[in-house]
Amino acid sequence: GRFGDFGGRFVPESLVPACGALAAAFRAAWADPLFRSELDDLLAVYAGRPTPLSPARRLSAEVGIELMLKREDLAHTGSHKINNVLGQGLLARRMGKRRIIAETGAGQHGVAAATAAALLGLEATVYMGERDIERQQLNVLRMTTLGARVVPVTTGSRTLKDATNEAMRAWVADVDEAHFLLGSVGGPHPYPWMVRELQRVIGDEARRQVTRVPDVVVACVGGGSNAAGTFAGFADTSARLIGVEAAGGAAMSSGAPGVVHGARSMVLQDAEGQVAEAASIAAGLDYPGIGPEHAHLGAIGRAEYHSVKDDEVVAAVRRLARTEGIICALESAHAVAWVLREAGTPLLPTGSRVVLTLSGRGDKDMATLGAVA
Amino acid sequence: GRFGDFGGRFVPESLVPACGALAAAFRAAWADPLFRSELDDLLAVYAGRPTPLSPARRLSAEVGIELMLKREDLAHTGSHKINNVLGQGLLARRMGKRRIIAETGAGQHGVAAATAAALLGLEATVYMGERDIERQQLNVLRMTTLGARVVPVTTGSRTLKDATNEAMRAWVADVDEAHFLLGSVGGPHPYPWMVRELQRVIGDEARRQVTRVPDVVVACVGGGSNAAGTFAGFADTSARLIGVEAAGGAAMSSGAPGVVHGARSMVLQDAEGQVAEAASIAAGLDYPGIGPEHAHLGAIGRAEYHSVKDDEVVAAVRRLARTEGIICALESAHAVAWVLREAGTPLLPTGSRVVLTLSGRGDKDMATLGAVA
Amino acid sequence: MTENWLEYLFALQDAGADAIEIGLPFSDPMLDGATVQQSSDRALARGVTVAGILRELHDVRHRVRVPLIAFTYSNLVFRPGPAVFCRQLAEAGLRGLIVPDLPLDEAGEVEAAAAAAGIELTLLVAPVTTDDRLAEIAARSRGYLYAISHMGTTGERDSLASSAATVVARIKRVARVPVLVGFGISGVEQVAAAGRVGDGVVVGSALMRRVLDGATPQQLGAEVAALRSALDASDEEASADRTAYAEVSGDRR
Amino acid sequence: MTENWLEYLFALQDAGADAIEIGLPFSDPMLDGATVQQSSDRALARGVTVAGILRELHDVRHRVRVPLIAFTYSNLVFRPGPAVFCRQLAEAGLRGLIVPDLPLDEAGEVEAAAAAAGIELTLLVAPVTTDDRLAEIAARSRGYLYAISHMGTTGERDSLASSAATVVARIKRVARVPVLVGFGISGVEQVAAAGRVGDGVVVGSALMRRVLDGATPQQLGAEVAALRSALDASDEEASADRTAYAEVSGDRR
Repeated sequence: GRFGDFGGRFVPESLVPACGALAAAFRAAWADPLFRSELDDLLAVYAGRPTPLSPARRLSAEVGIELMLKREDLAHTGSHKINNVLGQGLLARRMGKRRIIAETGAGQHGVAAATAAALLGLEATVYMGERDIERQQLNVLRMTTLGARVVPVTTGSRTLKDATNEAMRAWVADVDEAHFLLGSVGGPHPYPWMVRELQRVIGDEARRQVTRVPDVVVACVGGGSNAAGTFAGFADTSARLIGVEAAGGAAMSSGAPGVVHGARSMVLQDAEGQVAEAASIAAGLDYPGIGPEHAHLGAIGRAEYHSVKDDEVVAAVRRLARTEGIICALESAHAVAWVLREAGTPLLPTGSRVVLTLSGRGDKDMATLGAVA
Repeated sequence: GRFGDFGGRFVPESLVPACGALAAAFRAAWADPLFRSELDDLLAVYAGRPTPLSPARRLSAEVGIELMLKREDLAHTGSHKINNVLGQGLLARRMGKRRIIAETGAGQHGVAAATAAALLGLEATVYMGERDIERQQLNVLRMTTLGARVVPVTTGSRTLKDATNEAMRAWVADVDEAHFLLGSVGGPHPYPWMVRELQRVIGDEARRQVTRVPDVVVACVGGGSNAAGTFAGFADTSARLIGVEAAGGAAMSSGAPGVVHGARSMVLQDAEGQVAEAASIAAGLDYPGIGPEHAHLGAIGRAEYHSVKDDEVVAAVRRLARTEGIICALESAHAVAWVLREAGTPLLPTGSRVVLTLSGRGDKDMATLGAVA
Repeated sequence: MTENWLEYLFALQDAGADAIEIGLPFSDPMLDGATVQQSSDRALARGVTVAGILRELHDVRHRVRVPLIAFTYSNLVFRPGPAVFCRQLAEAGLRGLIVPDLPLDEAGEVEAAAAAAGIELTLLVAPVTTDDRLAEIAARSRGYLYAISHMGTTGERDSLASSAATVVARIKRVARVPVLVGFGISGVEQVAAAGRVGDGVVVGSALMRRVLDGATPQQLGAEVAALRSALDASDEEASADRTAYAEVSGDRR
Repeated sequence: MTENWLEYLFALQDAGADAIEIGLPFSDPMLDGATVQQSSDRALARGVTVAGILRELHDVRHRVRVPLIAFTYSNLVFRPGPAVFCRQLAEAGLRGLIVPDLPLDEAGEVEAAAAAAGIELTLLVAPVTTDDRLAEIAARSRGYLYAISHMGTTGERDSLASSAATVVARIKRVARVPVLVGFGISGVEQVAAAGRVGDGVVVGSALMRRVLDGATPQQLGAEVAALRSALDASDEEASADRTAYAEVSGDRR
């Protein structure tokens, strides 16, 4: 739960015992071969793991690097979020919880959480900002079809940040029966650690799938769970680790240390500490914070964090679609956009071998993309 | 190309040489280990094969059978259609074609064809009925994002049947440069044979994934490519093979032998031979014909064909979503609906072991489903 | 337009058409362009049936002085069965049958049925047809040989495809029956050009579009007379007799 | 409402509040219910700042006769740094500080800074707090101990949670400072009930909603006076002194 100066457990006293119990339960489960094998089995026969590592042959030739795509877009529900929810779902059941509470931005985590709940026979309540509900109608319909209750959040910026506040409030009120199924590597301990461990399957698989260690490993970062999981597989290698943020939600480049949603990390905020509203075309990156481990990796220089703008992201989705036949999520396209912008520069020299995690597929973004056509 | 009394090559003289060349090219490619390994590689590292065979534990317990789901919904682009298009795409490139022409109903084949074209550097033109364009906006946006040209078809019923006519007309006009990338197991020889061979990976994988031969193998049938591919893996076993049609497009139950789109098969038609318009909530099954091999399997009694109604299908999507966390396509839900209706009856006795192919995912159908809420 | 399609037929006959093609409307005219598709859709939507067309032709058969040739798709032949279908054609006074989606390889049963009913089954040749196939088609086609002038569907085009001359020349080397040139021919210039290479010219969509646009039987007759003149003029330049072959919208009005 | 929040403060003071909580608005008030969220959103949207609130309090500090306690979230403390922040509070005349998302385990740095600046850092106890933690919280909390009456956010409820009595009883066994009962208490009956178990009652959202609904300082003062009476009445039934502790919307007007 502590990553250098970052992390911690800044929660109301009402949640302290629950966080402690969760940490203990996860530690025990993670060390339990039966739990691990049940999770591994679900990841394989239900979620479709391992996901492929696809060589992007045409795009590589065009930009002069060797680009390999870790295909989380092929995982069940369409993103890496399924890895985390299956783990936490099994854990919730093991802890005797009756229901789960989740927050969601783009809706990918909400869909994944609703999916895990349906699979495991748990009730699901998903908090989602009113603004995100408007721009991610498809995912709202998916969640309700899966039997989840989607609660619109009308406070603040009406996006992920506020949905997270509301989910934590809901957890306080039902801490015995409910598991708070947090979707990213933020929040109080044990979440940043637990979610990273549940997502490290991305990086561990990719590490096994490459023939030799890549020069660069790149992933998009909002809260940063797909990046954290990817980086975990390459942390002990010579690969450079690159996180790509939305220019309008770049907690690493434009933020300052702060405490939001239970952890100390980098946060977009004003001089007094009021949290700023992020602004990104990708609802999943429209978040002013970042997971504390990323803040730490950035502080110690193990990972670099860059940002790209909305128009670069839209162009990246289209270019990847037309060269590789893969429509990735706007979130994932941030990593692609960085590669397209930097290929051939000192940041990403010609000939570099790059593993890039495509965190999710872009079906959910077609309306957004259509509107900027 | 001949399946008993069915199949053949009822095409204009202008297309006869092209069909012949295609048959020869596919025969040669299919026997060429290099072609096979290139295709197998794409299926694995690009399309995400093998797809899992997921035990549907909660639904099985509820209905008293042992249900296993072959998860084509997890394949790249969201349906089994990718298997066929990658094979035909490689073949088109091998034959020196510059572009592909495709027809599409629900848009799944169109998206898959556009995907293969992008991946392989071919141009793509997709014909789609105006009515289907209206109800499958998401897939239209996906196709254009992939760089394909989508041509609305305004004749006849403005659905798949008419899109197929139009695609064949377009092929006649550009038979040297274009490959007609047909999406199902219909059309003139070699299509029904070629597409079944390209789809048999579904059944072959499932056969390897089951511990013993199931009692029943069930799949939805429009043109019937996912069913044909699934059945191919179990044809030489004792498993009963069940195809499930839409009640409003039940060529097997309600049709008569006829010649449409280049093959003799079962066709919904009037007494003089005018082809009827199908009517199904699932655009991909909204087709008055069926692949000739199915007509043959039905005629000789090797496979059984049943039909389900739209309301059973909608209920099946929802029930599967709430018990297993899988939102399947309306097409695939026909197979689920049949299982739900018949489980415990003499058609599907309690305790039966059932392999059911989920041909695709339901994201594309959320708007349709929302409208019947 | 609905009730008087037979008037168009007689107007064509009076204007000098040497043979008239009777299109029997099909729901899925795979080889036809937009004009025929629309016309077929409308006719079927109005309740036009094959049986009705044949009955009306039967009723006027004593006034018909030129060969009538049915043009339709395989399914309408196979649904009643080739034998029944060909007998129905013969009873209605038709002379021939053209089925564009019935290539040589699938034609056996219909050929036999046609022969038995006294119907000439005319086969089609495309620019891409190989010499071997051409020889067999020429041997088996009855009444005429139909040269598909270009790779594409029916429907008007700006000029006669260059492929037309080539394919017709190849056909004529082996043909034992007159060679008609069709697919997308319109206007006096194209008719004349087609007439110079073939033994006859099929003008289908161009005339049908005039009917769809509201031409009266008299106006259509005048058009065909003009085409007939153009064809006769081309005849003077060339060596063989020419046939004006017009398609009428029994099906496609 | 914007300009006169200090009038509410003095109205509360005049109505008999024993201490007044000054909410410093935060963009993400994780533990607050809808009333405080709305109020915070509006205040921030209007440009209210912590610096502004503290400056205004500083200007009137000679008129304040009751303890003022700041209530806000960790980020507002850590952003300037706990030492700077606590000094600013002290300079504005505040006596205490409550940070609901700063549990014992994370409180060390703020505790030290508060002590150094002469600010009492009051810690919170929840119904789920274990005995071990409770002992440590009781040992380290300054000024008061804040008993969270129920598991949930701030905001009015229909009745006092049954958990309130239990948690307060547990706290009082180890408390060395007065125990305030808060979270969701409103109306004379609940205040009286809470007063019977604790040493004081925090009434926050209920008063704030009255302000949001348009109550004048005088009207609010009358409400608090009524609550004060109820509390005093409950006092007569019980044994200990009671404290009426009202929250004012410096932040949340």
